Amino acid sequence: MATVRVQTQDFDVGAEYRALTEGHSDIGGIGCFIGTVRANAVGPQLTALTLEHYPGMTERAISAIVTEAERRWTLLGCTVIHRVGSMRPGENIVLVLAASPHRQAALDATAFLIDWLKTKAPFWKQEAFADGTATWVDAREADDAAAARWQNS
Amino acid sequence: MATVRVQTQDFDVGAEYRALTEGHSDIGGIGCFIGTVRANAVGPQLTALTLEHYPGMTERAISAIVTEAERRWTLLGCTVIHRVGSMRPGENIVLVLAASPHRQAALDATAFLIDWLKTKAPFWKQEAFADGTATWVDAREADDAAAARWQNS
Amino acid sequence: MADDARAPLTILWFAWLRERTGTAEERLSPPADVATVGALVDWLTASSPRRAAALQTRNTVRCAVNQDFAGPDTPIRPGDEVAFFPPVTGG
Amino acid sequence: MADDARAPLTILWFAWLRERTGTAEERLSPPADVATVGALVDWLTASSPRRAAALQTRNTVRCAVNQDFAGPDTPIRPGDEVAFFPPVTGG
Repeated sequence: MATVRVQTQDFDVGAEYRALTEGHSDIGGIGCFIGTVRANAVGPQLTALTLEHYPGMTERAISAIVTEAERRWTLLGCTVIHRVGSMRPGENIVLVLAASPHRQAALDATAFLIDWLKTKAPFWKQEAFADGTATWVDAREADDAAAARWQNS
Repeated sequence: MATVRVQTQDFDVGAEYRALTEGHSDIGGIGCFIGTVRANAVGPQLTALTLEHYPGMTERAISAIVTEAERRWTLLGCTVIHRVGSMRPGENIVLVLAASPHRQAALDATAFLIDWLKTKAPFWKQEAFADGTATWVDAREADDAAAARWQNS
Repeated sequence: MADDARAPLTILWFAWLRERTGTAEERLSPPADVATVGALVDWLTASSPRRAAALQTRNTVRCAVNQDFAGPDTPIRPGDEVAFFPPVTGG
Repeated sequence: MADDARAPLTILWFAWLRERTGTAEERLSPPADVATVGALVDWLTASSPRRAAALQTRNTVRCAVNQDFAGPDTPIRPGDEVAFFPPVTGG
């Protein structure tokens, strides 16, 4: 029911939406989130974002997050696609889609999936800049707080 | 910056996503919600959902809701498309897209836009069933509660 | 909306209110003392059984004056567009 | 994972830990009394300056044993796959 993919190539939001929903008349709402590479406003220009991951564990961790979402909400399908490798500013990084009979479940499951993906799946971002430097992105406390919202529900 | 349309024809999620995001490297996340016609599980089969609206006021009300979302969150663009006329089960009804530098703003703005659209824009749904009957859909208290969440923020 | 003191109101009916009145739009000129939405509802209710049927469950009837949501105390002026409809159910 | 008591551990290093160790993957056989993640971190730290550099800020180092997130008390058995990495930053 769920589609989980880790891939280097870009994804097609419209095609994934169709694949999830086509032929399903029991869906009432579909929530979606797309994360993209954001250019930086200050300092040397961001030229590339590289996503490293832990093959094997990544798919396992995402599947566990999806299973948890399916336990919490009535989902008629969901899609998680996370790119790895090198991406330029403006490119897509991650896609989450969650289909449910009900709007609130679709929206909540979408937020849950991206919040947990950010804090519980083994991906690491490295930024490369126009001045030749490269730095590993630090984990953000705000992301931990967003993920923790879902702990007690 | 915002795209607001009320139309009888279907929309293309992928095309709207591209139109919103193409050429923008300042976006970090895009939230999206699509509402669809859900078939009923009990009783005579739902054959069509007809959306009536108040031309003129509809566009005005949606634009006011979008303006309020832009006041509350840093949005780099948003899209609201609401269909009117007759639709069959499984068809798209409404599309909301919200692009922001930050994931949480994109997700919150998306939820806000659909919650307020459901309670503050002049649309009315009528369901037609296989037995020839037709009924106007009643407003749901849960929708009012969802919209009220945003009143104090 | 209009300055002409004798301009009629445009009354719009939507969804099941439209079905009860049998018309989507009509032009009416209530007496000058009908100066609020509440007074207009009273006057419409007294004016015909069909309009009375549309407006009878007042708690569930919503109103807009010149395309803005309105309450019983919202003023009505000649030439205004006044719409009556059920609670909205879009999205 | 493996039953063979002498099977080496597979140690994986990711992101800046990998840069510090200079290797992404190695096979190591610590003494039998290295039976938890915490003991393994101590042993690795003592085993080479590069591994010590990777593991020195213990609060920010995360671990997985056989591809499940693990803590200092998680048991380690011969043949296990043990990965060390920074807090995750995907999504």
